[in-house]
Amino acid sequence: MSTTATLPGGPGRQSGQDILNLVLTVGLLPVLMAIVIIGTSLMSPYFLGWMNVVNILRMASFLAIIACGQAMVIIAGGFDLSVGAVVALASVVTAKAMAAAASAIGGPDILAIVIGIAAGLGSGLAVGLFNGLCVARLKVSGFVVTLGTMSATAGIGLLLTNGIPVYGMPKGFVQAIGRSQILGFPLAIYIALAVVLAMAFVQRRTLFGRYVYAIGGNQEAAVVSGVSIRRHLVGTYVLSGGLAATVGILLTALVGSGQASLGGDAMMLQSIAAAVIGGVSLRGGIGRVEVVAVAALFLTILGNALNLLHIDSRLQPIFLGLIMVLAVALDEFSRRRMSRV
Amino acid sequence: MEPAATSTTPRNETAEPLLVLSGVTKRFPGVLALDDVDLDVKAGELHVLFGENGAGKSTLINVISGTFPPTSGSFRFGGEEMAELTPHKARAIGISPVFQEFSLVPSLTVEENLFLGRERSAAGILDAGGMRRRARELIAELGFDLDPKARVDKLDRAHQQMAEIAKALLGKVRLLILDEPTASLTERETGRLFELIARLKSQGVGIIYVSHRMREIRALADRVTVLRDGRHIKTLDAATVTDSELVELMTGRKIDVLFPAITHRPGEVAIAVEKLATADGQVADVDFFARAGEITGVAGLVGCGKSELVRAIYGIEPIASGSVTLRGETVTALDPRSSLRRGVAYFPANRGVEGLALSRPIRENVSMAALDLGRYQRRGIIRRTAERSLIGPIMETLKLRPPNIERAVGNLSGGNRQKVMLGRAMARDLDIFLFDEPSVGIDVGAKVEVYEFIKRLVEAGAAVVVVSSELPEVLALSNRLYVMHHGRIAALLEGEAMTEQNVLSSFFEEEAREKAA
Amino acid sequence: MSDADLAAPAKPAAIDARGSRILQGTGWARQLALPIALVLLLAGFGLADDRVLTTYNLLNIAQQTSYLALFAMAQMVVILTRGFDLSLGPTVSMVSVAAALAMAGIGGADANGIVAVLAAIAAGFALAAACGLFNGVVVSILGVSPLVATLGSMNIAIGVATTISDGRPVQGVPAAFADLFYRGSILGLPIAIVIAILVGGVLAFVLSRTVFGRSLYIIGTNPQAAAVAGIPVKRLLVYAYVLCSALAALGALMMTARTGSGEPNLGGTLSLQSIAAAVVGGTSLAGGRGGVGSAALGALFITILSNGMNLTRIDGYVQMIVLGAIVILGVVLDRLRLDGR
Amino acid sequence: EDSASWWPFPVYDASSGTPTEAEYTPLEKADKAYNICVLFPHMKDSFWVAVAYGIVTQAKAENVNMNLYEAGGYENLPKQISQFDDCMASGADAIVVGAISGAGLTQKFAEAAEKKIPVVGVTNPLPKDALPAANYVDFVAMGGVTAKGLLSAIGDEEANVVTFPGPAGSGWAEDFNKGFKDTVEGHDNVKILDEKFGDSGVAVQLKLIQDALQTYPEMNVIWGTAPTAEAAIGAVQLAGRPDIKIISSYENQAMLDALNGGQILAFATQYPVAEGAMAIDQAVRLIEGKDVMKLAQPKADVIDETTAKDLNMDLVLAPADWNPEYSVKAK
Ligand SMILES: Nc1ncnc2c1ncn2[C@@H]1O[C@H](COP(=O)(O)OP(=O)(O)OP(=O)(O)O)[C@@H](O)[C@H]1O
Ligand SMILES: Nc1ncnc2c1ncn2[C@@H]1O[C@H](COP(=O)(O)OP(=O)(O)OP(=O)(O)O)[C@@H](O)[C@H]1O
Ligand SMILES: [Mg+2]
Ligand SMILES: [Mg+2]
Repeated sequence: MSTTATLPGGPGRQSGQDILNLVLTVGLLPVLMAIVIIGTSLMSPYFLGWMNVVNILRMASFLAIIACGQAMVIIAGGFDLSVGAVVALASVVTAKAMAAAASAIGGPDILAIVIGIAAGLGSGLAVGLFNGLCVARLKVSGFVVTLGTMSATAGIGLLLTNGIPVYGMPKGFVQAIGRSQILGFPLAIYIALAVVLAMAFVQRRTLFGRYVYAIGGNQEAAVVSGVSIRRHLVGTYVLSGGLAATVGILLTALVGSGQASLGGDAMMLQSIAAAVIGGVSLRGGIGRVEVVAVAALFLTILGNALNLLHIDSRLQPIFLGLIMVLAVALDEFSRRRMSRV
Repeated sequence: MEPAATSTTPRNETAEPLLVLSGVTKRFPGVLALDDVDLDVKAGELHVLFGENGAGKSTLINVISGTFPPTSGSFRFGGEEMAELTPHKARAIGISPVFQEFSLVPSLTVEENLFLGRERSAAGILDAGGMRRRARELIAELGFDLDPKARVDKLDRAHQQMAEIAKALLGKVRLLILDEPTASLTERETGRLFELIARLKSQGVGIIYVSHRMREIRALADRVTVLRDGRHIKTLDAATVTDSELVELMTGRKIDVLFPAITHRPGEVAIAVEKLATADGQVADVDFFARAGEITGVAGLVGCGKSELVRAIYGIEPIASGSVTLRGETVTALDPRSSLRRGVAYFPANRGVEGLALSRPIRENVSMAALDLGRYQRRGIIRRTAERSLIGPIMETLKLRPPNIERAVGNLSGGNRQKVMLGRAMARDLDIFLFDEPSVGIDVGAKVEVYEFIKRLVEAGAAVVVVSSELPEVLALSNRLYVMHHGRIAALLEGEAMTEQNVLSSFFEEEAREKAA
Repeated sequence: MSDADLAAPAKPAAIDARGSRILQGTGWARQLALPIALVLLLAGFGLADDRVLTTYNLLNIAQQTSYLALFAMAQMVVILTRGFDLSLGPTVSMVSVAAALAMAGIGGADANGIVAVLAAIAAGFALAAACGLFNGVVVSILGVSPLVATLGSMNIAIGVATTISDGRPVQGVPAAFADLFYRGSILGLPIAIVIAILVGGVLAFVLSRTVFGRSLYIIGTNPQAAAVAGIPVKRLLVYAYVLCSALAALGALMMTARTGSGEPNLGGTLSLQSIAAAVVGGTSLAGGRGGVGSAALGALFITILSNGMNLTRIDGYVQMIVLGAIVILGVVLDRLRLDGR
Repeated sequence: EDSASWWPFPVYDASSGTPTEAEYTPLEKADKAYNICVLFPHMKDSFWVAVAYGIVTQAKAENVNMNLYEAGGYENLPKQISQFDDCMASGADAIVVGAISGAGLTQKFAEAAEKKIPVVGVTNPLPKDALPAANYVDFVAMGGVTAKGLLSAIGDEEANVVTFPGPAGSGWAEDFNKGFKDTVEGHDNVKILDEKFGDSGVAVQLKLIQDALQTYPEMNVIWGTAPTAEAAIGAVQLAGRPDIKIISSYENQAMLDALNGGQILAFATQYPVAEGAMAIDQAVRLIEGKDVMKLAQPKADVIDETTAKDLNMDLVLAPADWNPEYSVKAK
């Protein structure tokens, strides 16, 4: 197989081929990201400052965690529009439960903290379970189900708080989870790393990961091969709900109060964007979480760079939109070139 | 075969047959796909299911392999009553189906597909190494030219078929079910498969085999069961039954000759291809021509680029270099739309993927490629009455069954789907026809009708190109036959020289020449 | 033929066959289920509050529905081709602002009526066409998934809308404009309803009776087959996105007349709402299934639901929960009915 | 829940165009149990809960029926318009509206006028003479008040400000920002480094602030919405920059707590509870054809540590244990 017929052979072709092959394996994303990083650091001295790097990584962590869950759902052929609302619900539930526990039991903070986190995670898992059961049992499209739960979950979050921030969490929670650092990096980054590594392992090495690919790739084939569809579909939504709730808890610790305004549509759209830019196919069956995490980082860096480059905040969405489309179009283009070679 | 050997020692003759179906009925909304079918398969026997498209063969197989339960009736396997069978359970007890619609996940690799649903794992964690070794072993054992690490969607249909067969043979097998396994295999792989079948039979594996190819049935079958309209018509001993008897039972009418006698009257050169190379490298340096009034055949092994050749002529395969001349006019920038305007039609091998919009009515599928004509529309507005009165008769001449052009194509059997494709060619005035595997997956009756259709086209002066993996078919139909090998023309056979022997030897000569070079 | 198309797994024939059988066999049931649900819903609200079923309120519902129905129809056109348009909402904002600016530019409230109206229409449709063209080209020619493409243009449109308006409502809409697009009435029917019915009628004709419409269904059902059959898939996809944006622009003009000013936030949540309306009405996100009726019914359903809840005085947050639950219930019922046969 | 102690409430009477000092005292009771429909942009923060508290309390005091609808956010103008229609359809005697966009509702106002349904504007500014009665503080003036607070707090010190006005395109964010900028103009020691528009959720604001901390190391004043200030408290602490002063352009519970904890310099208030209460009274007066103050403007104040003690908290925030009620039934 070669393109000798099309291209005159000669020196340079081989290296071109090598670059092309490299791009095929790592994708275009890192290349684009390098361009953005180098460009921005030349124009802004603060961009590569320690604090800024930490900031970027922290923000990217939140997005990456949610996008991992979203990616698993999309790979299985679904869609989770409710993640933004789950972030908000988990934040509110965590704060309320923790505050209530703290004032009820007094005693050591740790107990209240554990109760709060468990409640927050539980709320996310519950929404995920509901999504999953609707999709798997009733065979309704994930898009519509999660559109419904998105509205309902946001409603519950607001109903619980009337939109008023929830205070009264033990100081220890904010200090330990939100503000603590290990080797100079905030906890969120480690959690995100752990999540991405764990999910990468799940995708490659576990039955669950394998079945998620199979279900998204060809559900009929999975059925006749004896894969239990329901259980694994439910699993992806529960996972996505749980990860979104994790982010809700981390954000709550960071801002120091439970807020029904955390998350929202923006978070949901961004998580889907990260997944898709990270090469997850909306038709299911294809995608790797580690690339999705890189895409999350890319999106975060992009936003940060626009701010640091003093781009008018009203013009920023225009740049963001153009670059996003460009990134995916280039990727698509190179992939097509590739399949010719 | 290691697994088979451990599972079955030939059972003693008096024991109950391996599989016994009694009174199995399956009803789909609006369709009675199986109607009170009785059937038995003995260990070590190859039992052919024979019947027209839509007779219920695949449905029967699906019931046996646990895909869905029968509406009523029961079946026993290995002496046990099978109730609430799931695909998983079926495989676990040794029922291994090879489906017509492949059960492969396109985005996974061959190896991952082989083990799908039966992964080796501990505590949910996969034993990747073990599975890889076993996959390699199995593929080597089967003698397939298959890369276990290749992604299934990157394989052609033939290799997908091999993966599907390998998947069925992975576990312990007591009953192997093959639904048209050779529909997209060429001679060589088919030969391998037959050797394998013989081996399995000798180990006492029962085999259910579905095929529309008489030659295979002759070569393999111990017994043949004929199904018609979901009913069991008769079970016969293969040794004593004749082809025409079988065909008559199947169709309810007599069919004497499969291939019609075609009078070729070669006229002007309709397609001339010079030094053609496709962008994907599948076709390189091909010179080729086809004349009006004759059938030009293209034969070749799997992946030799014969499909790509006609696809490039039609304009759906990017061309890297070379030229295509249609009726003396050299055309640049080929695309389906302009090809149709120049009178060129293409019939894809994979009708489901490239041919038909399954949920749309037959009428729309037939007129689909002709909507730019004034007959069907005026200023972009479709003339519905005209459309109906034009399409109706076309499908009538093609003997569409049932003759209702408002039904969705997805409801049709394979043969009738192919008729819809043929109808598309009659919906506009065309005179160059490119057929890619025109008879794949359709029953004998429908095949005869397709051949008759091709005959009519040629005798009316059209230029027809037939690309096929089924050697008897291209040999019988063609006036001239190109043999392709690795993207190049290996031989051009005409007249007396067009024999199976010559085709095969030109493959091997080419192979030898390449080895030497 | 793009590689992405080829890689897409073909739907197993059995599923498609079944889907189509349902379409055929239960055509009338599909048509009637939602209307019956609508009547029941309306009757229920009518029992709860006697103002629901007054002529005044019914007209009110009809008028509110007309806007959402227009947007749902716009969305449906691209959903038919397996796409969707997340930029629809921001396009509405952008058109609203641009039209108002155009009118303000030529004299504001005192401008000559006809000139002002023409200016608004020209500015609005020009921008919308540009946006649709962008979406269409990026989706069909560059091969970017509709989600990312329109997520990108969504950001761009938001940026444009806030930048050209300076973030403030643009005032000075002449009375002639408001008369034409909002205040007028024909045969006692408010103009919005008349426009929606007219557009719906024309669109229904286009979809069912023209080569363009027929081709959209075929492309949505099997894009590869469409290409092989010589249908100019890429060109028609571009047209579909332009048509979607143009319909959105018409809705935007009507809404601008309704608000009496150009509003940079007018489209806010319309993207998701219009998708929800189309899908709840029975348009399939898998492409090739749906029509004007489904979009209009979906819009009517959502409007009646929120009107009824407002008139029966259901709390805002509870409304969100109920809306979510009903959306899910709607598709579940749809599903059960399909399975029940 | 007794509103008696709130009155008389000092306001500017701007009915004639030029604000003059005045006092607002509501009616004792309405003649009849009217139906009043209330529309809010949203109820997602304690600010609007405070307005709702004023509305509910006064509706009970004057014994009228009240139903409150919220549109779910500033991006939902079409929804608010539909709710306005629904209010008219449900036979309301008067409508009180916290407008998502004053300009965007002018058509509706005209329709209500045609139908003789009185409409009262509350809290959010409206085009001049759009309605027969309204009460709100000019947001430009509110922005100005906070700027004055800052100026007096810093004296001659240098102030390098980044403003975080809120969502672009909301109108109010732009107005707040304008008021602030106009007032500090001409003071050489105050420099505005940048304006960062963005959704007024804590998470979004946090990200903007963190980016700004990197972009502008010289920044020592953060001025923005209440969620901005909330996010800033943590961000500033994380960045180790306790010298940065934080000012909020409006009030909520968190701002009060933060002020008491010394974490922010100041916040502005427009007495939202009083606004809600006045709106109900204005509506009743319009229905009954009584004398009404056409435009009442509460005296916006900037609250810092020193003034916090004297503040009548009843008029700024709803009691912590108060749960919003969406409807009031007359007895
Ligand atoms: N899942 C299904 N739902 C509804 N009807 C079905 C389904 N599967 C098959 N049928 C119908 O049942 C009948 C028998 O189909 P089946 O696939 O068993 O035929 P077949 O003998 O395998 O034909 P072929 O030779 O074309 O493969 C046909 O009329 C078909 O349309
Ligand atoms: N040994 C192989 N392993 C994997 N893929 C192969 C192999 N040989 C060919 N292919 C793939 O097969 C495709 C071409 O096969 P295709 O079936 O279209 O050719 P063909 O000449 O029409 O053969 P046929 O019509 O007999 O199936 C190419 O995509 C090529 O990459
Ligand atoms: Mg079959
Ligand atoms: Mg082929």
